[in-house]
Amino acid sequence: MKVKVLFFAGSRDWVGDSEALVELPQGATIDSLITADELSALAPHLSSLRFALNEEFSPTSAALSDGDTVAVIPPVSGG
Amino acid sequence: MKVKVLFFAGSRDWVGDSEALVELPQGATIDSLITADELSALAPHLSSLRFALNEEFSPTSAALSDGDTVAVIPPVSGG
Amino acid sequence: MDKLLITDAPLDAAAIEGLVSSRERGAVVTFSGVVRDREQGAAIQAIIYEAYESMAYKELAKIIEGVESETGAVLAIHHRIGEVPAGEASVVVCAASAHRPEAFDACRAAIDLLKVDVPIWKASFTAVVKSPI
Amino acid sequence: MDKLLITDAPLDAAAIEGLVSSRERGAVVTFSGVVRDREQGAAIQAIIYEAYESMAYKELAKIIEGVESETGAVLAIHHRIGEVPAGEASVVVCAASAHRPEAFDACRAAIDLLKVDVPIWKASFTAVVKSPI
Repeated sequence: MKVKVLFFAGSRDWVGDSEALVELPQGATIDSLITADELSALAPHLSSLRFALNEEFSPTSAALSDGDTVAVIPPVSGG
Repeated sequence: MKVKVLFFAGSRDWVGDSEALVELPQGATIDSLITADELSALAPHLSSLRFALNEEFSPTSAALSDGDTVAVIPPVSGG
Repeated sequence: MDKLLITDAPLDAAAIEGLVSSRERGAVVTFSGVVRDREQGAAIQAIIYEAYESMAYKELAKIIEGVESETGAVLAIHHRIGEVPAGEASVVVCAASAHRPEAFDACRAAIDLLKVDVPIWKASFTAVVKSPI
Repeated sequence: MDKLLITDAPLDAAAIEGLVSSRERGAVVTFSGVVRDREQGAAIQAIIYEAYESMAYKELAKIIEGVESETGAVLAIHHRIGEVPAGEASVVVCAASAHRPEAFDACRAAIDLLKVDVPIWKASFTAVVKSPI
């Protein structure tokens, strides 16, 4: 299955792109997505990152489905 | 000595005037002023009233001097 | 325009905010007290406020001085007196600070103190009157 | 104008207050976050904000719904994105209620939650640059 990944703020700089399409095996979770090559640049920053699955904050244990969108959410600084 | 008394809000209605000039003996306090005839209409309301002496809130034990201004301050309702 | 004002003219919240906000004070909290169209269960058109004006200025100045020194925020307080129609502001309190907790605390403390210690009164109401036709 | 807005246009606090205040809701509390002219010790001219806009709308809607049902106040939140010059507001949160404690609580809760859960970022700063002449 394919999952679309969006990178915002600092995570976009680390990865060098604003999005990626990642091929994952059935049953993959956000935890498995994080280990994909396309996201390897995030490794040093994982403790500060949150993830959104289809526009909702989500635990990294969440199971993914084909066509899902995962967003990488660095600490927000709006306001 | 003479003391000027100002009546605001409800106290003006009870007394029927916005101010009075009250003649008092030397050594008079706000407590003694309250017993003057000109202020007798305030008697039923004393527990809710505060007094200002020369534009500062003041205890009723405060000693008065000739030319002082005492204001009768019903519960405020600004804002 | 002064940070502290008692006036019978309409209040302009944006202008009052301009008195305290700045490029160093990025958190601006404003309280507006708007005259409601009911008081004590009855429909009204306006509230008429009266003040012991000279003393009210002194009490408001004390509030501004005390709250500013406690919180580090900068405050402006404008109170309207005379007839204030329903839907218009009778009071605007504006606090600005570098960070928002101080601005919230200052604004709230100032309006709370104003409601206790400033000699201003709702003197009377003007009622809604149906016109004869 | 909607109670909830993410826009690249300047924010108008008075217009946003108008969305929530009414003759029944006499207490109006407004928080404006104004871009300061220094960030992390350096002089700046503007902050450029970016948003994950579709999700930011959802998170802001949750904040409004949650805080309104908790406090009974009515809320509007407008956030500016793109380049926001120093001295201009990046966010305005406005809460209106019949009584002031609820309006203060709602405004403060909403901006506190916004700062934690809404995917909007200060993406970069534009620095003060001296012109060559």
